[in-house]
Amino acid sequence: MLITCPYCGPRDVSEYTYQGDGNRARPDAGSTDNQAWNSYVYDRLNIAGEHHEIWQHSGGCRAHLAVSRNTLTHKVSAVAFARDAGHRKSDRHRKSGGAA
Amino acid sequence: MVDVLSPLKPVWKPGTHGNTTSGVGVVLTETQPGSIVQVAAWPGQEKKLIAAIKTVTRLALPDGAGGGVASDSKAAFGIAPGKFLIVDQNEGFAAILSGIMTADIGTVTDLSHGRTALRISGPKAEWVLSKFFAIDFSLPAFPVGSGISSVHHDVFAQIQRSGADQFDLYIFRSFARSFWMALGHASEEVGYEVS
Amino acid sequence: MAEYSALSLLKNAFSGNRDWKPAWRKPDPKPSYDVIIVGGGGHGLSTAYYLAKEHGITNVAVLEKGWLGSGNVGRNTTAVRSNYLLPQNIRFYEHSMKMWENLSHDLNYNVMFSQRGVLNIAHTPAQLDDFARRGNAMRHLGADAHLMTPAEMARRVPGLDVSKSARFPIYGGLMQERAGTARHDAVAWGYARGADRRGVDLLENCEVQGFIKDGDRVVGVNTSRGEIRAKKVAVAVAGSTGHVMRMAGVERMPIESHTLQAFVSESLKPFLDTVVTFGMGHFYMSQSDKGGLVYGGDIEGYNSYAQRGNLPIVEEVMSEMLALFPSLAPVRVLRSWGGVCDMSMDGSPIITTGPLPGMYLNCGWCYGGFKATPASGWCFAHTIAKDQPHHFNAPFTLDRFHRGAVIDDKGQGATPRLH
Amino acid sequence: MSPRRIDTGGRRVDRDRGIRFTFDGKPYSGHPGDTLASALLANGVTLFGRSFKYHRPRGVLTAGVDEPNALVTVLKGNIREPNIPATQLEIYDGLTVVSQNRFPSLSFDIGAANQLGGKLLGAGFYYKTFMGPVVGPLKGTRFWMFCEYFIRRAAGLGRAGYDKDSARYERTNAFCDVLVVGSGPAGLMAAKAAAQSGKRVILAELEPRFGGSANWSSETIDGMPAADWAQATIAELRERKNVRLLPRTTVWGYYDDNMLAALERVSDHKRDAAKGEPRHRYWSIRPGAVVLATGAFERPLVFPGNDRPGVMLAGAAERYAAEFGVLPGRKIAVFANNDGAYGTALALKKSGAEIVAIVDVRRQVSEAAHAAALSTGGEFLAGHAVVATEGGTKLSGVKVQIFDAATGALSGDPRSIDADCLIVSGGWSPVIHLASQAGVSPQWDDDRQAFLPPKPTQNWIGAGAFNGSFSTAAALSEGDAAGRQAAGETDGPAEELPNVDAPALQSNPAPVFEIRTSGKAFVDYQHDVTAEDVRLAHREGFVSVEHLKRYTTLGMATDQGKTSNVPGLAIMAEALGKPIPDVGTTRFRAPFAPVSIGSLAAERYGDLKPERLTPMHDWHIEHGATMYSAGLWYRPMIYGHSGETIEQAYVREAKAVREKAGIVDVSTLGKIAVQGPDAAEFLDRVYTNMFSTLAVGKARYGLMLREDGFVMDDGTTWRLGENDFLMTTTTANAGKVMQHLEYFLDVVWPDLKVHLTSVTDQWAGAAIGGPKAREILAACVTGTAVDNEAMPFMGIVHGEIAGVAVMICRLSFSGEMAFEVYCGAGHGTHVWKALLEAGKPFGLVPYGLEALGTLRIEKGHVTGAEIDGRTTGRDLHLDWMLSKKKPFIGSAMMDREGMTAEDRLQLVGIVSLDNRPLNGGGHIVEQANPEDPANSLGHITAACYSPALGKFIGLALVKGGKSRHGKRAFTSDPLRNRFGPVEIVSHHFFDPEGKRMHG
Repeated sequence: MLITCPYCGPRDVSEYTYQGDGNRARPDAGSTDNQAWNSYVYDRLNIAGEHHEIWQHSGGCRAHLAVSRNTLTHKVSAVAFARDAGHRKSDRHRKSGGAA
Repeated sequence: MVDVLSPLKPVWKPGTHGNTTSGVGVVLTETQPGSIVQVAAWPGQEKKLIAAIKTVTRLALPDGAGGGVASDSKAAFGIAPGKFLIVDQNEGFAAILSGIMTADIGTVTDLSHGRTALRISGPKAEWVLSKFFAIDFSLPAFPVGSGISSVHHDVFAQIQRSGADQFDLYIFRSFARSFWMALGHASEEVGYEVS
Repeated sequence: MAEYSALSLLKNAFSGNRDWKPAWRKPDPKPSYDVIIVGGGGHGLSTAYYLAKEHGITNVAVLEKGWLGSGNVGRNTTAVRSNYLLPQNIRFYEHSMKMWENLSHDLNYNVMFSQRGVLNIAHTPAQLDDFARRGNAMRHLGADAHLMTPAEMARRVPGLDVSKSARFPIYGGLMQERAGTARHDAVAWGYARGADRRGVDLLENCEVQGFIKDGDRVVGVNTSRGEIRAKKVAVAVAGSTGHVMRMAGVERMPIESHTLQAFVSESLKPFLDTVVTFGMGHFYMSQSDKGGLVYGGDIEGYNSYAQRGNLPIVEEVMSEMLALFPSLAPVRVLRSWGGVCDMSMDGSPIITTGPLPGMYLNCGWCYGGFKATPASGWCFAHTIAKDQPHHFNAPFTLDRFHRGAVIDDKGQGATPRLH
Repeated sequence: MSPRRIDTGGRRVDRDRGIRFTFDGKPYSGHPGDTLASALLANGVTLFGRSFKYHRPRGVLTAGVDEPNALVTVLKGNIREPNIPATQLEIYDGLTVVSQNRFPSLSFDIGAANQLGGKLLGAGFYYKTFMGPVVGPLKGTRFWMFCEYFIRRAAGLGRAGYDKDSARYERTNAFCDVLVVGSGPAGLMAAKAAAQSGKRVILAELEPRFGGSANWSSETIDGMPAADWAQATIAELRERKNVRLLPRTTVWGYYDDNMLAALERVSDHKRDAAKGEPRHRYWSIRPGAVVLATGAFERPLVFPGNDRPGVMLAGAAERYAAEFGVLPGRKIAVFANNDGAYGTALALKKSGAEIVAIVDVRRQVSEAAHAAALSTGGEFLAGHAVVATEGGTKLSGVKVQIFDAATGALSGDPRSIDADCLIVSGGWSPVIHLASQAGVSPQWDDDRQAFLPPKPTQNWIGAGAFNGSFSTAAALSEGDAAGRQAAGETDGPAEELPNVDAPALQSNPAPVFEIRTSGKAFVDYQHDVTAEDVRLAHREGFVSVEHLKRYTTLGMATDQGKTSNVPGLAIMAEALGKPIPDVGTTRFRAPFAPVSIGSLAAERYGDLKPERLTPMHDWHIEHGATMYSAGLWYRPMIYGHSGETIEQAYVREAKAVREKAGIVDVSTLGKIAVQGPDAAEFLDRVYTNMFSTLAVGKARYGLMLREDGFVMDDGTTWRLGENDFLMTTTTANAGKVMQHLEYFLDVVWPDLKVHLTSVTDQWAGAAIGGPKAREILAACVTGTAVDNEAMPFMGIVHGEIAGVAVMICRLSFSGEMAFEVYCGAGHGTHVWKALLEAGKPFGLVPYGLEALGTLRIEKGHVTGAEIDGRTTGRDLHLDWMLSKKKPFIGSAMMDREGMTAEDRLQLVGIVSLDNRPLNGGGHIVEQANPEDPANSLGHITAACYSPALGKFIGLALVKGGKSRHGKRAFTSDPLRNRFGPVEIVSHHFFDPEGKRMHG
């Protein structure tokens, strides 16, 4: 399998670590919605098909990547830096100080 | 000044080794630069960082992933988004970089003791490195000056091409001896010289 | 249908083997059944068998989208063991082990369960203590386990590198003698034949395409062979659980599908007389009756339904193999394959009523479902028949994750690729 | 003497030189270039091996990688290489080979008695018997295991050795634009076309010689013998810098995203490898495009006695004659369902054989075939079939009968024909294995009676026989087109294609696979699967192709069904009354041909993992440390004095720490630089306790949970500057913690300005502790005071030791007044030695992990044995660290019912009451019952002899936890037969108030 890191270019899967399902939304840090937390930690869509997931280029630039990959064919259709991919949307963990 | 102890000391065997019937395929050495420093910019501050590096090192880093440049005494190359490895023959370069790096640009991390710098050169350098890394080492794919981060199983490596057939590898110090032995082993086939 | 025996073999040999009958019928689906089991793998077939045998429920259909046993029962590395750490797992798998010990008789089908032992190899004193903790846990629940010294291990496993110069020298091992291997396909076929003989309809090439609901209640399935209704619909489709449950309207499950590769070497004369596992990585190996070394390692580590792996794991597995058995370098690997595993969030299975009314669920076997086949079917049949779990499977609920009552034998947390 | 060396042919062998080798101890000679098969045939040998189940005598069927019969074991000293096809084994001087699966000898094998069992041992017989008695000593699994013992010894092929293989195996990565697999006419043209475009090309050929079928074809290309054309083309390619030629290289796997795996047999054909030269090299190749020019395998026909030595595939016979100058027989009969074998017959006649008969299942053959048949001089028997073979372990003749290809009916009287060799052709199966691995199922073609590759799902292009284009002219033009396409060329061919002079023979076969009459007719030679076995599977309902395969073992032998798959399917299809494609075909799996395990393990072979060494490693070794492997690291376990046991050594070391001072290497602790304006905020989120309130120049102990609320790791984090923290982790979890932090920073909180860098290797660390520790520091540290004022508990100072900058933090794991001294790793040994030197007058000793463990058990500090991934902060009595003022990773999940339940295991101390050692991993019970251990309450996580307390103590995780303090229980450790009373106490055994470390 080959994943094209936006920084390092195409690299073999052996350089990457799978960091799991990218479809999960982390509740707000202070949320007491147990159901939301449980679902975030344990429940998975587990798509047979196009799957959004997080990989780390652990054997390269170490950036986390938001990857779209087909779980039936292993074909990767899109890669972006996870930090740009909006996975944080639901997390409103307020900084205690400093700028947002 | 107290000497820095090389992790390779007990296994450092200068001379030629392996199958040298058709010459020496590669030369292996430890370059022991005085400073190996990581500088990292906050997102959006990369250009300022590159400018700051130029001020101190006079190395003009090209824009773009993995871009790098090397002179006799200094080298710099990109290792990750916004991150660069700066190498200088003299000690204490981290302090100099810290002096010019303001908190709004990024951070400086001294790795001078934490990384061991190995050099492999010679006509078979690409061939030997190909045994370790799933990287296309051919010149068009990996031009002189540029750098990459890669891994040989548990051994993480940052590699800069410092010549047409010369590569500098920065390896975690604790793994350096193991990796050095492996490098020698892989070079036996083509004959190698340690110097 | 005739009993199998040495005598029946002889009689049939005289008639040129022309009188053997099909091992199971190939019936057409009926419009409705008391129980439908979705999934004709090992667990589905054994569930059907025990529904009929233990509970007298014979108006049962097993629905298989391909050929019987085409799932992981036909793709695993055949180890049978109960050497777990946590009491919930030990109780369940030890129950399974006891069933294995009489399975060939019970099924009148030789599943070739060979109690050649499973040896876990420890490489540090701390790891050996860890294994002792596990072995002691087993002993306190009636399972067998004992420790072995490197010298004893060298005698039992002649090719094992017990030298001090090994990268990870061997300090000892945990042996479960009653553990071993079985012929995986025979288990599927034995249960299929046993269920069929008790009247269960085994419907091959019958793919479930949707669930029929009455309100919330599941009352049947739409299949490639038509609509089939049932009082109870049980799902045992490990590997495809996410996909099938989605058809029933359950979007998320505490499960990910991952591919596990397995390997077999060319046939060799007897080399390895037990099952061994490596302590400094993830590797296990046994030798089949045919002589092939059957072995495997870790899952690929990313979601996949492809039944196909990649090279990094291949290399990892082979390296670990040679770390234990350096003489096997010139031996050749003959074949590799991949199976899709239901990796649950704590490494333990789910056998439960629900999650919808009229539905029963058996899934989350990670890569250890084969050894559970008898107990899984037995417990699932009990759960379906009585509408409540047996105490052996009572801990294996679906809600245990949310309750924080996980059964995490490896201590890895909700990271299925690490189980 | 049937087979023999002849004067003609033999391009591949060097007749001027001789090679001596032995087979089953008997000396033979051959020539360089010979395979074992060709050399033994040249010596008149026809018996090569024994089959798997019935131990039937077998000869050589093929000349290549598809060989099912002639498998041998190569001996190199004590190293055994079993199951090597004689057809692929190149001989060299001194080669020692033995036959397999026979006892006592190849010509007389007791196992052949299995044939008497014949009908009893049909497919799947073992499922129906061996269950044994239901009662008595052989009940349960005993009887089966008794039988299994003998079955195992009869099964298997070659024997593996037990001695470590000293050969070298290597792995390499390659990148190219075009990978061409196979170097027959199609592959050569493809490589040439791609090379001319200037692209990087790799041409892989599994045989030692490039050229494929051109090497044995009697056709001409561009007016020269095909073999000469091939060698000229190869010579041209060899000159090109952009082409890499890989002979003896089997491309065996096609993985995701155009990743191909290949095995190069670098020095198997040599007596001795050159220095550093591997035996095998595993290539992992990532090409832009692949040209699959892998050719086709010839299929045998299924008829009674088709396995007798002397029966050979037609193409193989032609190869032996042309490439090796070896005629497989003197009087050769031909049996075919297509024209291809006619050309072979002509070639063999030209080489000096007598063609006694050509038997063809077809009543009508093409004119060209008819003419060829006549010119061989042999009897031409169209509309006939071979119905039996005659002879013992060597063919002496064949029986033929009139055959109706449409109905399969035989008529007339069988008639014998004398022959010492029967060559057979049942049509051709394209070698589509790699394409199929790449994720597609093949498609049946009626004309060719074969599976053809469908449209690719990866970037490959097929050419030649792979596509079912069996003529050389088609191979050349398809190869050229494929090569240009793979190289991205859009123009037409640059030059004219070579012209081919070939006989007008058609290789499309008649749809006849089996001659059905009495007698064992083999489909899968190696596994002894007969046509009757396939029909038995049908009768018993094992009709799906996977059931067929699994029930009969068809196609599961070392050749993986290369010659048997299609005939087996055809017989099942006939039984089912369905067309062949409706029966299906099994998915081809890697590897295409067996691959040495050594090659796949290559780069790590003999050294599974790299060694990770601390800066002071060599000092430890020089000073008698016994090293302990901790993950990849090595750490001193004890520094034993001569005559000391491990226990004596650690007790001495631990005592020294409590009484004077000790020093331990802590360089393996994970160290992460956490830098940036949001570093403190980040730490507040990842630790359960507060770090934003930590003053610069101070350190704090921190606890981390996983997202699910269980404890993940602990360690101290030092605030070196406002925006600059140094986090330490446990040795074992360093990598995991780093990834955990990186994940949150990248994925969850990308708005935080924090950089994380692993600095584990930057720092050497030494912990020095004990009543004398401060005095020792005072004696060697310059540039800073080390008194209580300069260095309060958890205070950090910067100074120098022996001219080296150091950073010192006053923190304690041992419970003593203690300090961690950090310096640049390259100065680690220097500082370590200076500390020891300064400590000499104070009785400072180095101590190892055992003493460290003892000291921490005495203090009740937790490590990985307690933080085992299943414990909560409360289980470990670390509730006080769980901040209520802020959310942190795991805070939302840590209070769920299962994690606060009454019956959870909780940390306690235990003291041995019988004054005997306790064992880690022993369990705790209320009443010990050695006969029937039961009712475990928990287990001991760590145990030691405490010199401070003079007792054997331990830490344990026990149900009820604190409520059991002061109560008596038992350790129950049946695995080590250790049972005895213990008292459950607080885990804080020693100095619970911490007076000693606070000074």
